[in-house]
Amino acid sequence: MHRGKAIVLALVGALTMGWGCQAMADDNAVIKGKIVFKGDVAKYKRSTIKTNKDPQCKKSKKKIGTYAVIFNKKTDPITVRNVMVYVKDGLGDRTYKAPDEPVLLTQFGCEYKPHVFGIMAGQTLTVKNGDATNHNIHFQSKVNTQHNFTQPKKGMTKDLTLLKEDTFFVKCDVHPWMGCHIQVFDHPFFAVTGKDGTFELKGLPAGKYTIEAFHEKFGKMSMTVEVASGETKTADFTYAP
Amino acid sequence: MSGEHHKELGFFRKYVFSVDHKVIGIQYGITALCFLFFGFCLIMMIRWQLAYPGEPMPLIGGLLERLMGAKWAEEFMPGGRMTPDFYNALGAMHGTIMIFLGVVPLLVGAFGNYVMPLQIGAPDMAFPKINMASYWCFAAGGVIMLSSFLVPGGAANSGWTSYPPLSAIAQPPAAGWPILFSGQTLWLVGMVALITSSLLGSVNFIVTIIQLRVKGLTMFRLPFFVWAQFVTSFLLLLAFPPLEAAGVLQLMDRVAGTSFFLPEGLVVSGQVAMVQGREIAGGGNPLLWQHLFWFLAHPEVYVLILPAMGIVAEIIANNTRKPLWGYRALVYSTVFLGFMSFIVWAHHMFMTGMGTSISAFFATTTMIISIPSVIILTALIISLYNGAIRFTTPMLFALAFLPMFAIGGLTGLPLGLPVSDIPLHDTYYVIGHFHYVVAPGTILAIFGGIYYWFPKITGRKMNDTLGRLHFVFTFICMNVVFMPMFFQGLAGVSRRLFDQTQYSWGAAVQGWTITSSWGAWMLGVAQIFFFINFFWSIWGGKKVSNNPWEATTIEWSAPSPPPHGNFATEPVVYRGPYEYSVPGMSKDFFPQTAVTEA
Amino acid sequence: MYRNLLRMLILVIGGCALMAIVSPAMAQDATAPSFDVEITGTYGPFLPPDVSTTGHQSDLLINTLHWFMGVLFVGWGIFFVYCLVKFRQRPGHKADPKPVKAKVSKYAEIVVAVFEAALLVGLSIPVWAEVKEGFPTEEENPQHVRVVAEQFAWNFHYPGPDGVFGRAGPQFIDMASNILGIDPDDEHGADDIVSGELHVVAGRPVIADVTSKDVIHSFSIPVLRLKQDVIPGMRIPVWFNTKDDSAGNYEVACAQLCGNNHYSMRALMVIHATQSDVDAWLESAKPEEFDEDEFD
Amino acid sequence: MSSELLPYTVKPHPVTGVYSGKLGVWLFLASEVMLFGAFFSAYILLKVGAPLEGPAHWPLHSERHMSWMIGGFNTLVLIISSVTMVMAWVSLKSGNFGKARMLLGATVALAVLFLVIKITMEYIPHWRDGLTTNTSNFWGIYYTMTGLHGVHILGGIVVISYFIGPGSKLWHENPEYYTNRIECTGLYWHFVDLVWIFLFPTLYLMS
Repeated sequence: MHRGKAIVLALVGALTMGWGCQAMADDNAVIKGKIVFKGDVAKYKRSTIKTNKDPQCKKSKKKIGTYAVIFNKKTDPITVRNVMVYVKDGLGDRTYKAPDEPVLLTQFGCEYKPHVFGIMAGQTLTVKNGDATNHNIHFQSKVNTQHNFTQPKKGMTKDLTLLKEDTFFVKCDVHPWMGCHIQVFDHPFFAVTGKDGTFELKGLPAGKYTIEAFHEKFGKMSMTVEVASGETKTADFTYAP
Repeated sequence: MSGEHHKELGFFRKYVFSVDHKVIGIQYGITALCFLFFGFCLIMMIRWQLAYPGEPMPLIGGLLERLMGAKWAEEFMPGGRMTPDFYNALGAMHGTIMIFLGVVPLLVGAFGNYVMPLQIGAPDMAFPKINMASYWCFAAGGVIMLSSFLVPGGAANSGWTSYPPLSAIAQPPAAGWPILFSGQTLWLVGMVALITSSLLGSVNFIVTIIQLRVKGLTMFRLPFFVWAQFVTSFLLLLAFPPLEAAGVLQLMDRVAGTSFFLPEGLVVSGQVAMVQGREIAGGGNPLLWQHLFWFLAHPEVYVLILPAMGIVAEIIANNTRKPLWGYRALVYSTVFLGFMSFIVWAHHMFMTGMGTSISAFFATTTMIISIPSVIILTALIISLYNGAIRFTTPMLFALAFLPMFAIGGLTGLPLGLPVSDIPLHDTYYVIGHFHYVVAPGTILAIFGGIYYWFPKITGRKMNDTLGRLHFVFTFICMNVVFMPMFFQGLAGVSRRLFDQTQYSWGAAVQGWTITSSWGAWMLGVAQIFFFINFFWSIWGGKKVSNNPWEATTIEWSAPSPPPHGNFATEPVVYRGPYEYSVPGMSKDFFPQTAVTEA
Repeated sequence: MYRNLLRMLILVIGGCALMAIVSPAMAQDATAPSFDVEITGTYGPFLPPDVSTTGHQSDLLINTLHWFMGVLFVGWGIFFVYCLVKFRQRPGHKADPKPVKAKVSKYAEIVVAVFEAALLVGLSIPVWAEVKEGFPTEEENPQHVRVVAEQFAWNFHYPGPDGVFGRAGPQFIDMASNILGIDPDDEHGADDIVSGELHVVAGRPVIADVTSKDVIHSFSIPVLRLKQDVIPGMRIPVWFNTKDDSAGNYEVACAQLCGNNHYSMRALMVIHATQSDVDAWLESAKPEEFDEDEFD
Repeated sequence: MSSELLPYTVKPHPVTGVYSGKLGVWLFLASEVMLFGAFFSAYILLKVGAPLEGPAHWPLHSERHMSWMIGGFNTLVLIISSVTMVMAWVSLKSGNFGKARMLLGATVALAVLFLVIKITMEYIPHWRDGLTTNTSNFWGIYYTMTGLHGVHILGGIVVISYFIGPGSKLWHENPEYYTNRIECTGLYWHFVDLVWIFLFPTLYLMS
């Protein structure tokens, strides 16, 4: 338990944006890897979303595309973006305090930024409207309150806290194409793949973990990884639909 | 009911849990006036958003933040600007409060309870304890409704009509809150309490009118007000249960996961067959609610207007110093109106995909029901002919009722014919139409009734100067509020729009909206005359005799205020209700209870 | 009493005038509708422009009714004011309790009833039958479109060149790429076009099937005098035709409270002068590939 | 409350021929008819409009797992309770309070038996079998209507128990008044039975 508390202290001191933490010397195991795609890339073409329902969308951003499947075609092998990787099991009964920094969810160009993200239970989520139009934010949460509110003006913000572990989709009912994916954790060990398709879970205590990858189209995948103190291990996932 | 107590009742039994119809009537009156004012405050807030969409509300915004706390303000009025959800909640609650907690309890609960037993010479209502239960059910329903403003997500915001599926999917309870604690669910629970209240009340009214009339008071010697209450009670008795059934069904949809009003293949916000985070089977019918709802809500319209006509008839007969013209025609029209009101409900649903034959049927019944309304109005106007009209304060309100109700009734015609209803349905034209019936119509009648019976209730008269000022400003402002709505409606502006300037036809008539809003705020200011007059007159008004208006009906032969049991000796009735200006008499009124000219 | 009446009259008129002067001064510039294009036609406090071939009938009914109401109201009003003045209480004047034999009122009521019946049978019922059930035949070459309402958007589904709508089901719905849930394996659906705008041709009748995904909406186009509640679980066909010279941009509204953003549930209807304009627009509305390198 | 009873509380009105309570109960029952009428109309509308297949379809008679035996037995229980109720009133009319009290007790016992059977032999097993309110609208309206009827039974139990217990004092003060009240309760009780007699074939027998 002592170690757990130490981690908490360290987290409180130095956590930024939920992931990435300056851990103490003996809590610095790292699991990293990439999300590889094997299959027919052409089957999952992105297409442009017609935003002409609301001319204000184009004023912020000229063109937006479908978001469900995004590949990083320049990496080798081809990797997948917007995959949430997180520790599913193995932390025991350690508890972690949520960082003070809020997570920012922006609506810009009638698109959510970021599209997939994690947040810790109790951490503040700031929802911001960056468009000169009316947005509606509809949480399809299962455990947490199903917030459903409107931000009619540019620059409006609203702070929320999500209190329990949950996985859900957020939608804008005014611009039906807008959606983003939120996962609420009670620990800070989660990451989302970006343009290079890699992830890194830092500052883990030594132990045996089940880590899971989640993609909104390709689904869930998990594997077990054991790390010793200070060790860095690689865990690559491959989606082959 | 068997209590043979001679001892003085304690404070609670006398004023709070009283079984005396007069105390209950006053309780109803005060509570309902408070609700009426509260409902009016809600609409004054709405009018700000309508006139100046998206602008922070001056004064009130800050005041509410103080009053309700920063958290509440952050959810409903961030920065003093109301959110669309809050706007919808205000609209829905304005309708509900005004109808179910304001006007009906005033007309039936307050005037009916206080005046009706006196007018039939009864010592009390037939079931005094049930009368008390009726009031407390009403109060409980009101408290439940109001408490919904405090739960997360706010009060019910699916319109006062609560059409499912919207009302079934709206406002899932917040995490950690019991399932009943969401605005719409509380609305339904509150409605069930209110329906129970009106059921108890209406049984009591009918039994009282049938059983407890004094000797000599035949049905055709009843004052028209009593007839109006009688028909109203039947409407309440028979029309409300279907809404109770509908309310229970919707409650099940919200709480128990049924899908009575939820069809198959529902996709809410991209989620298939998921409502409030719960999977549903589907297979229901959204129109079922509308049928059950309007089966109540159309008779409800007559519940709102008949007692008001009763009040106006009383005041007109008294102040023209002559009998009502066509008393029997009035009574028959009222009864016919009551019957017909049960078979016109679907004219609220012309736009739901109705075929020619069904729409023709309901259009026909609607046209038929307009005839008795025309007869009643005509009879009341002709009653003025050959009279000696006294312009007393209550008479001013009663007279104003006539043209206002005429506007309200006439503008119902284009809405009752399906074809002209197409462009006007669900626009401000509808709002203008029924507000002309209920606000400048019924509410003016209510004010008239308060000025008229105030001397009976307190033994004092309300101040005439203040009363006249109140009348003039109320009358002007009402018209400034509601007349522009017809133009907005013709222009095509839908009701319940958070920001009508989004549409070009809405932006074009925004000036009218602003006029209307200013009218509403002025109307609020004009009520100051009434408040001052009302409270000052209770203690400081001019003391008057038992029969200050020189009226004929029985209530004026009782002392003011009437003691427990109402009449010292049981009155006996010798003649009809409006024996004014009988030829050959020295006085121009001949009370129902007088044996000969005193 | 006269003086009192006079004083009151002055107050009434003065008050009204004051309000009328003050309130528009408080007016702000109304926010202009936010479409890229200019909305055609001028709008004001009376009925909006009518671009449909059937709308003049409901306008006729509305206008007739308002004249009728006006006559009745003025008639009542004159009698009312006459009574107030003539029969006011004053020294030497007494009420006469004998009921007047009012033949006029009886005749007036009969006239009202007959007039209402005439409007109902002569105008309302046949026009309703035409507007709601008189669908154009296939010879008249109507344009078919599906209208799918949802919180808070109108989706218009065009069948594409093959003229057949693709099969749709809730299980195929993807809010970003397949908002109506068109079966990707159905060949008829491949050329279908889904858009948030309604594009029609002047003078060509349109048959629209309206449905809803979630709650009750109301498909309302005031310039066409068209309104139809959209009930989930029901497919209701409506039809309309536009005047030959009606080309322009108009608004489609939702007229039934459907949730918090009901007020922003608005769509653009474009009436084109020729069919080729519509075809060109349909071509431009086809889905296109998104090149992430260019836009990310 | 004045020291005297209101007129026609006990004795019938010379013109209408009924005492006030009886008229009140009849009016109340008229309102109840509208309430259950609305539910039956809703039942018919939902049944007619239900999808023909899929999970939400209206279950066929054979799919309902409802035993007409249990329902029929319960019908019998309620009919007998109606009879005991009438007999109680008749005994009061002839001045036999002891017997009436016993018969009222029997009525309550039968009502409780009805609820026990309904809950233990139908609700609980059905719910365990996964036939819940959101299985389909048939089950939804089944639970709603029988539940509402159950609430009415419960109300009857409370009222009759009151007249057996604390309310029976009235018999010694004003026997006619007490008898009237039992008559009114009886009217209500027959109505509740009548509702069940409509519910039973609708839910158990019709396919």
